[in-house]
Formats: sequence, structure tokens, C-alpha cells
Amino acid sequence: MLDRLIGAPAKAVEGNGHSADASGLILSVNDLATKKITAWQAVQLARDQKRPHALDIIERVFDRFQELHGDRGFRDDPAIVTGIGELDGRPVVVVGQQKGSSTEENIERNFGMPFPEGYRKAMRMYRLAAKFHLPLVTLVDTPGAYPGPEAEERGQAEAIAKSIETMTTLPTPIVAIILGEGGSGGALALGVGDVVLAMQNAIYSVISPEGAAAILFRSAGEAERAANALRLSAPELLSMGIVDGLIPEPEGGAHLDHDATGRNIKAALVAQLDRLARVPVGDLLTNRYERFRAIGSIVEPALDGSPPKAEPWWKRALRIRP
Amino acid sequence: MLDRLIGAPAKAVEGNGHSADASGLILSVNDLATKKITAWQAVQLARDQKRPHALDIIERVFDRFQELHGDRGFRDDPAIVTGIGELDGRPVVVVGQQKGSSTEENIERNFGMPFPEGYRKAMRMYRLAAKFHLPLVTLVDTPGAYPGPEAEERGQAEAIAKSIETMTTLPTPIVAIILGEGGSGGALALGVGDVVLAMQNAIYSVISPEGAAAILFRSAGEAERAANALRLSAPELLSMGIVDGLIPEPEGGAHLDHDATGRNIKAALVAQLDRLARVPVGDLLTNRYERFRAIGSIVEPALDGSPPKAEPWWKRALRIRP
Amino acid sequence: MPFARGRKEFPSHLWTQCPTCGEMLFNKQLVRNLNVCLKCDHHFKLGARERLELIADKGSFLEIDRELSSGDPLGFVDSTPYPARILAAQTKSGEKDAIVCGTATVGGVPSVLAVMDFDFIGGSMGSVVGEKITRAAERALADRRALIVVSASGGARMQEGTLALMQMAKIIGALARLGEAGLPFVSVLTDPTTGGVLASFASLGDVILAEPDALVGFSGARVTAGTIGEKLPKGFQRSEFVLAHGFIDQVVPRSQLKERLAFLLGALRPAARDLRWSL
Amino acid sequence: MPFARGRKEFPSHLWTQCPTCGEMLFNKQLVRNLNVCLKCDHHFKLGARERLELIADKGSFLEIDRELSSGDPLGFVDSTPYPARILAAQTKSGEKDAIVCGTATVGGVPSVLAVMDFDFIGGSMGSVVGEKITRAAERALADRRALIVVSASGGARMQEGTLALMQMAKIIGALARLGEAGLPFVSVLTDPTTGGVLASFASLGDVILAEPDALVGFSGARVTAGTIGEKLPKGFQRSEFVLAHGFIDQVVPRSQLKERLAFLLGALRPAARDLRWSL
Ligand SMILES: [Zn+2]
Ligand SMILES: [Zn+2]
Repeated sequence: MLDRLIGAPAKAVEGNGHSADASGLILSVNDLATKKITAWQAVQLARDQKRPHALDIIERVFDRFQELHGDRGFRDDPAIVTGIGELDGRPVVVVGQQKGSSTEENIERNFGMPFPEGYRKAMRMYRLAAKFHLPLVTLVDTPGAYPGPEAEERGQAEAIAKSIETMTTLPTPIVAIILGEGGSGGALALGVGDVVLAMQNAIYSVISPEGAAAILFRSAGEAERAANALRLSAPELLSMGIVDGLIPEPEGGAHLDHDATGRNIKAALVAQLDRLARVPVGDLLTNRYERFRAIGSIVEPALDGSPPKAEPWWKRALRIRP
Repeated sequence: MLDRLIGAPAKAVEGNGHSADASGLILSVNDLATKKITAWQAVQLARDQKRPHALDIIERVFDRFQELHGDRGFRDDPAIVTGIGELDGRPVVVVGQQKGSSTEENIERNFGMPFPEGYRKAMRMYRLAAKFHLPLVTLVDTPGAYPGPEAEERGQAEAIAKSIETMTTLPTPIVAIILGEGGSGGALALGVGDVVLAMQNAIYSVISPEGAAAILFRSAGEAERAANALRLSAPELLSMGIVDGLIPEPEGGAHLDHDATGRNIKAALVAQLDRLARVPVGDLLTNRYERFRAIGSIVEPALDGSPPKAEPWWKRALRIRP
Repeated sequence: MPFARGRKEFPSHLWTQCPTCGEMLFNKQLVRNLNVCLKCDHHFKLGARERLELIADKGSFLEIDRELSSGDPLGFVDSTPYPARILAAQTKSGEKDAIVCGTATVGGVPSVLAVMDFDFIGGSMGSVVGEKITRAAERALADRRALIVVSASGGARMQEGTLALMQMAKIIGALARLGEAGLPFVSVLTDPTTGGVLASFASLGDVILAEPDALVGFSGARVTAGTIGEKLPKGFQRSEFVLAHGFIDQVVPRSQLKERLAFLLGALRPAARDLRWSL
Repeated sequence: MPFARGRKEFPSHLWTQCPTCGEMLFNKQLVRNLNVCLKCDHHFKLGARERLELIADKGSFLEIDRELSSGDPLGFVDSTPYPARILAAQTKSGEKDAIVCGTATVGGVPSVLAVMDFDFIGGSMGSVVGEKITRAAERALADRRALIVVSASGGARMQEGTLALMQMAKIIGALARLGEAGLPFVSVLTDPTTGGVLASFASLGDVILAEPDALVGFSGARVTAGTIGEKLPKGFQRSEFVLAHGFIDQVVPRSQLKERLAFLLGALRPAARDLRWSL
């Protein structure tokens, strides 16, 4: 038996071929200047109410941003902000999850937990980007999709699934940034990019540490233990190939200096979009597919004793016959 | 000045090139065997509760019909029924507005007045038809889209507009049949076809006679007068080129013999779909565009004194410069 | 100006009363303020020509299809024969029908503009409006220009019966082709945009802007209220309400409309050639 | 059989009590009835192999990717180390993970089937489920076959952390390509289909069928109820409820599932070649 870890560390980062090294990104865990924080510290930082949220970043990164509203079907969801901004003079479509910076704003923004109509608004903007050949930038920052009964009734699961589907085949460059909290499927609905970056202190997880603790350890108090086990911090994500690079945060965390954070994000975006603009859309889609295709950890015995080669799916598909 | 009546009678009917003459269709008002009924009689017949409704027709025309439900967004609207049926062994997507045959069923079906989610269900089925290269048959029978406040809130206008848009570019053959009452935009949302047929006693109007009477004559009691003025009966629609042919009804009206009505519809559908299946999809879409493009009555003075020629829009577009 | 005066002191050729706040507005000032109330920002209706002046870059507007006018396909008579009704509207307005179309640049972006005029039989959409918007879309497609349509309409023109209804499909067909070619269409909703106009082109903008407090709905509020026999929610069918329900991108004060359009057209600016052929 | 008997008269290797109606069901009869209660039609969970027997044409099923099993990428330990948990499930079930895939014909239509098994760690989706469904979709694309996925899952497998989450994007990527090639995907939801499984492939069927009264929802009802701190609507997150809300095409009794699938695949039968190239 061969333990073939598909999508192992360095490979995935270089594998998709688009990660810049000239834009200040952290591309290897070894490059982290300061010593790594604990998973639980990362959770606290990622959730800090003073952390810059989507609109704080948009304001600092884009010139002349115009917010566009509505899903054209039910409601304009304030937990997702969308619009067109100019990045160094080039129009870019922006879609971000928006948490509040105060209790009042958090209530208005539903604590950054989108309803299905939020994801449908996002999809509308994804399609707008594709129609007009504008690159798409997404900013992920949510505890998760809203789990309330109205959200269930209006198809939270369907909206997330369609959002992901729309991104996987969207014929325009996509850079996704995990800005703060990447909460499960509700985050992934904005998270399918040609390049996926994470802020240095962001987290991204299949379930909240509290949720995992409640199920696995029968106690929400064990959240810290769960956070560790889930390997949800940005450096861990980088080492697993889930994100392609980390955007450095100012000393002490992004909440201490929004402007510097914005500058770092802008540098990363400009560099990534410059690269992606040169990739023909067919190659873009192939690479995007292969990027996510390669993620996972499976053990597969070789039928003839030799280890199976890692190769593009279509080679496998054309070869295998029952 | 030249009174150029774009889309005049016979021209439009032959113009789109797809109308069968071998399937029992009435292609000219002169061919109407019995003497024409009045507009008001047509209104009464079209609305007769005993008239065969969509499911009555589907049952008689299609083998092995499977109803499919839901708009994938909000609700399954019982005022629109959709599914896949077999027509002489060939799978066909069917979308029809469904009135009730009793008061209870009418309440359940909202008297055949769809909500926005009904049109969104229809659109989903239109796309399904296109994706799998299945022809689409629509059955129009509604007093109109539901005008209630929830329908307004969920975007009745948007749903109708998108429905029409989806049909205009749908890359698969479409036959639309005005089965009974064709009530305004809510009917047109199912009414864009390569071939548009009407039952002999159907009506199709921009506004209900009662609505028109209330506005024009300040009295709903003048509905009969309005019905005449609106020229909404099937023979009028045929003579204006709005429908391409009439499907004959049994003596006295469709409500007297559902089976015979079903047979006539089936014959028409089989003949039309046979023809349309032979048209390359590019030509189909061009012809569908030109079919609706030609409808209207305008007066345009010729700039050089000679009458402007009727010609395809792209010739005009390539020629004219300011 | 803010002390009370009697009605006779405000001759109507000089003064207009704001229907929202009741303020008496001096007409010259009102016009200079783009027909927006100086006190409460109420947006008065704006004629097609004034709107064009507001949107198009100065001196860039070239009208097209000016001479199209309506036939009388149904021989329609209500209180007046339809041709007489048309003629009266033409005489009063100096326009041939309820829409003015032409080419222009907007913020430097080559565009086709189609602007409706509510004063012409309620901005109703008959064959002429249908044909002119369709031609405007076809022109935009042929010249690879952006399309802007400003709506102000009660809906389809019932004097043209089912032919008027069919204009919805005709226009949408042309818009769909425009969209397939990757050309932008911006829809601007003004007070009122209802019925078959909202249920067709007005709802299909890549971006949809609306003026503040404009009536935007499918069915007349009277019909809707009648349907449920009760009171409608506050702000029902007004721009801000429709925005909250997800059908409008932005509510834009008239003073910012030009700038907003210019930004959007700049961002969605059509490529010089059709990118579908560039792979 | 319909007279009252004491519990001790129903040894559990012979009898099963229906959780819905309380009826004691003789196991052999229950199995013969496709694990559906003979009295109240309650649908018991069905193992992957039994489901395959029910759906695939007799003798047509050829399993693929049988030997894939899970790594331990996170070194995850809760009450038990993850590898031990996997091994226990493998030993108990005889399967390598929570899904069985293969090729078959269904009503004569060449298909690829992927069937989940709730008994294997709650049908949770980790890298193996992700990889196997992805390969199933890729196989369907390569061979121009239809794809049927039967879901039975509590969602993503948290012991594989964010890697499990990424399986959603991976599978959907493959499904999207299948769809672009005009190949049909039918999703069958069984009790339960929740979390990341419903929020990915299970919701993306061209046609979505569900078994009666199956739990179908994104968030656990406990979470949802906690969110609002009150009682949930009747039938909340059950197939019929979800059908009424527009997200399911049909609720299909198990006895009719094969026939229904055969009809749908026959109607949506993929063309022998990709019609995108045939213009
Ligand atoms: Zn005022
Ligand atoms: Zn039972």
C-alpha cells in the first residue's frame, strides 16, 4: 500500500503555477517571520471585531468602488457586499462577506452569516464578471452560512452548491482571499479561485471549533482542543496546499493597522491579477479544476505493485476501462 | 408617408417557414369551417371551467409523463406544471399553466395565476430542455400573473422578463400553444416559440377585457365592448400574425370533448416538432428572432421617397450609419 | 422665501408646489435643480429631452428613428379613436411617440440611449416604442456600443392590443442578442415604471438603477390592494422597497445619475471586438 | 400477526420495530419489502449494496475504485484516533469507506452509480468519498454515461478538517464538466442527506429525487432550533417539506425508484457524441 498524499504541500502551491513570489506573499511555512501562533490564538484574531472587514478592505484597496445590490429574486442580503471597484485603474468585480464592526452593524449584517439570497447575489455578480471579462476578487469572512429556518426554507444548501458550481466554471480570473473567518460551506461558496490566499491570521475550517468540540468531546468548552485538531490556521492551510500563499499582517495582527493590511492585500491582488490576466481562459479553467482536484488524502493500493502516477484526470479517464 | 404594416397577415404565418399544413391546422381565417364566434363568446369559452386544462391535455397527448417540481429557490408553484413526457416515443419537456376544474382545485392552483417562483420553475425546465436537446412544448392558460403583494415582493416582473429572455435564446425547438386564456405578460412568459399556435377558441390579450373596460370606459360592465376592441380572439390573432395557426376544437368547443381536443393537439405537435427537428439550431434561433421582430404596426416615412424595404435586421444594422 | 404666502401669490407659470413636502418652488430654480425639490429631494418627472441633456456628453447626442409613428392596427376606439389620441399627444409634445432614441457618448463611452417620456400617453409601449428600443439594441450590437434605456411608463399600450404585448418579446429578443455579444445594458427606472415595461426590458439590465421614490411594480397598487383587500406594506413598490427586495442595484439621486452611469459604462466598457471569437 | 405480543416474543435478529408506527416487522418480510415498513411505508435506511441491487440492471454492476481508503492527514484524535475509527468501520461493514461506485446499466442506459452508506461513520464525506465521486463523474464524462449519486450522509467528515471541506469544490468541479458536456446527473436523496453533502453534489442534480420522509437539510435541526430558540415548522427538513419549497423534483417511494430512474435516464439519455461539436 502506498500512502499517496494527493496535493501535498509545496507541490500544490507551485502546481497551479500562478502564485507570485514578488508580491510579499508568504509561500512556505518556513518563511513565517514570527513564530507561529496557536490555533486558538488564530481563532481569536480571525474573529476580532476590530479586524478589518470586507468594506474596510475594499475602501483601502479599490478606487471608486460602487456597491451593487440584490439577488434579483428575493432580497438584498447585507451579509454579502458586492460591486465593481477599480484596482490600479482596472475594473474588478468584488464579492465579500461583511461582518459588523459594532453590535448594531453586526445585527444588520447578521454577523456576516449570509442567507441563500446572499449567495444568489454573489452568483449574479460572478456571472456579471464573466460576461464583461472582469476579474473577480472574493473576500471570505463568515462564521458560516446562516443556519436559521428561513434560510433552510429558501435553500441554503442549494445556494451554496450553485455558488461553488458557478465559480468552478466561471470563465474569468478569480482570486479568493480568506480575510478572517472561513466558516465551512458558507465560506467555500466564495472560495473557489484560481488563486486562494489567506491572511496570515485567518482560519478556514470544515466546522467551527465549538461545533466540533460539542460533537467530538461533548463539550463546547473543548473548543481550543478542537481548533488544534482541525488544523484550521493559515500556516496549516498553506502546508496542506489548501491556500496558495499567505498575505502578511502587520505585527500583532490586522486589527492593529487597517491601512497596512490594505496595502499588503492590494500588492498581492495586483500581482496575482497581473499574472492571471496573461493566462488564456481555457488554461485558467483547466488549472482551476486541477487545483481543487488534487486536494485530499487517500490511500490507494497499486494494482500492479508500482505506485500509481499522479497525472491529469483526463489521462486517467482516457486510459481506464473496466 | 407609407403605412408599412410590419408583420402583416399571411406573411408572418408563412414567413417563419415552420407551419405545417398537413396536421389539421387552420392557417387562414378563411379556412374556419364554422362561422366565427364573437370576441365575447371566445372569452367565455376560453374561460370555461370544464375546458380541458394543461394536465387534461398532457394526459391525452403524452405517454408516460413524469411531473417535475420546484424552482430551486423558493417554492413549488402549483399554478405551473412541468415535466417530461413522451410524444410518440420522443421525450419532450412540457411546461403548462394549470387552472383548476373545481373550486377546490382552483384555490390550490391559484386560478392558474402563477407566482414568480412558477416562472422560475418554468425557466429551470426551459434550460433542462436545452441542456438535453429536448424540444419544449408550452401550454398557455392563465388570467395573468398573480398580482398580489407577495408576488410583487418576489419579483413578478423580473420573473416574467427573464422567462421571456430565456425562451428567446433557448437553443432547442419550442412550440407554444395558447390553450385557453392568454392573459398578458403572465402568458407571454410561456409564449415565445418557434411556432405559436392557438386553440380555435382561445384568447390572448394585453389586458383582460374587464381591466380594459375599467380603464377605458370607466366600467367593468363594458367588458364585452372592450373584448371586441382588443381583437383578442384566435382568428384575430391569426390574421394579425401573432399566432401561426389554429388548432381546431370539436364542434361546440373543447370542453365538450377532451379526447378529441387532445387528438388535435397531438397531431399538431407531432407535425410541428417533426419539422422543427430538421432545422439547425442556429437557423431556429434566427427565425425565432425574426418572427417576433416582425410584429408591430408602425408608420415610417422613407427618407428618399421610396418605401423602406422589409429586410433582416442585420442588413439594416450593417448598412445604417448616422 | 420661507414665510407663508397665499396661493394667489404663486402663479403656476412661475411656481410649482412639491407634492411631497408642499413647498412652493420657483420654476426656474426647480429646473436648474434638475426638477428635484430643493427642500425634500422629491424627484419630479423629467421629459425625455431634458433627460438626454442630463445623461449624454454635451453635444454628442444624435437622434435616430425620429419619424417613426404608430399605425392603428386594431381600429381602436374608446372615448376617442386611437389615431386622434396619438395626434393630440404628438401635437402637445412635439414628439412622434413616447420614446426618444439616439447615439451619444456617456462619460466618453460610445452608447445608444433610449429615453421614455411619460407625458406621451403615459409612456405607454406600443409598436413604436417596441420598434425603437429594438432598433436601439440592434444599433448598439452593430456598432458595439453600450445601451442605456430610461423607463417611464405605465406599461403596454392597450390600444394596440396583443401587438403591444408582443413588443415585450421583440425587445427582449434584441436585448438577449446584445447580452450574448457581451455588450452592456444599463436600465434606469424612473417614476413610474410598471406593467409590461417593468416585466420586460426594464428588469433586464446588467445593472439597474432607479430614481428615489419612483413607483416600480408589475401590477397597479390598486389591483394589488384589491387582490388582498387590505393595506399594503409601507413604501410598497417604491424604489427603496424594491432595492431591499433585491431587484435594483442602486437608488441614484438625479444629480449623480450621469456620473454613476459613466463609471458603470467605463467598467463594463465593451471590447472593440467580440471576445467570443478570440480564443 | 395483528394481536398484541410481549417484547420478548420478538427477538431482534428476527424482528424489527418500526420507529414510525411501532409495528413489529418480521425481518425477512421487511427485506423482501425493500426495507420499507409494511404497515406505514416508513423507509428504513438501505445499505449501499442493497441500493445498488435495487437500481442497477441485474448483473450489470461493475465496481470501480473499490480499494481506496482514507489517510490521516491531520493526525486527528478525538476519543479514538481517526485511523482506528476507520478500521473499526471497515471491519464492521466490509467496505473501505462510505461509498460504493461502479458502472452499470439502469433501464438499459449506460450509467455510473455512486451510492453512499450511512452506516460507515454516518456516511461522512472525507477524501475518499470526494475522490470516488469525482472519479465517478470523470468516468461518466469519459464514457459518455449518465451519473446517479445516492446520498446518505450527515455531511463532511470533520476528522479530515478543511481537506474534507475542499471535497465539495472538487466534486462540484467534476459535475460541472459533466453538465457542460450535456451528460445527465440524477441525485437521489435518502435519509439523511445534510450538511456539506446537501450543500454540494446532492443539490446539483438535473433531476433530484428523494425518498419519503427523508431528512434533507443544511444545518442540523438542533442547530436551527437553537438559532431561533423556538419550535420548527411541521415536517421541517423532511422530503415533502423540501419538495414544497421547490428543491426536489419528486418524492419517490423506494418501490418505484428503479422505474423512475430508468424513465428519466431514458429521456435525458446522453447523445453518443458531444453535440456541442455538431453545428
Ligand atoms: Zn419637496
Ligand atoms: Zn411503520
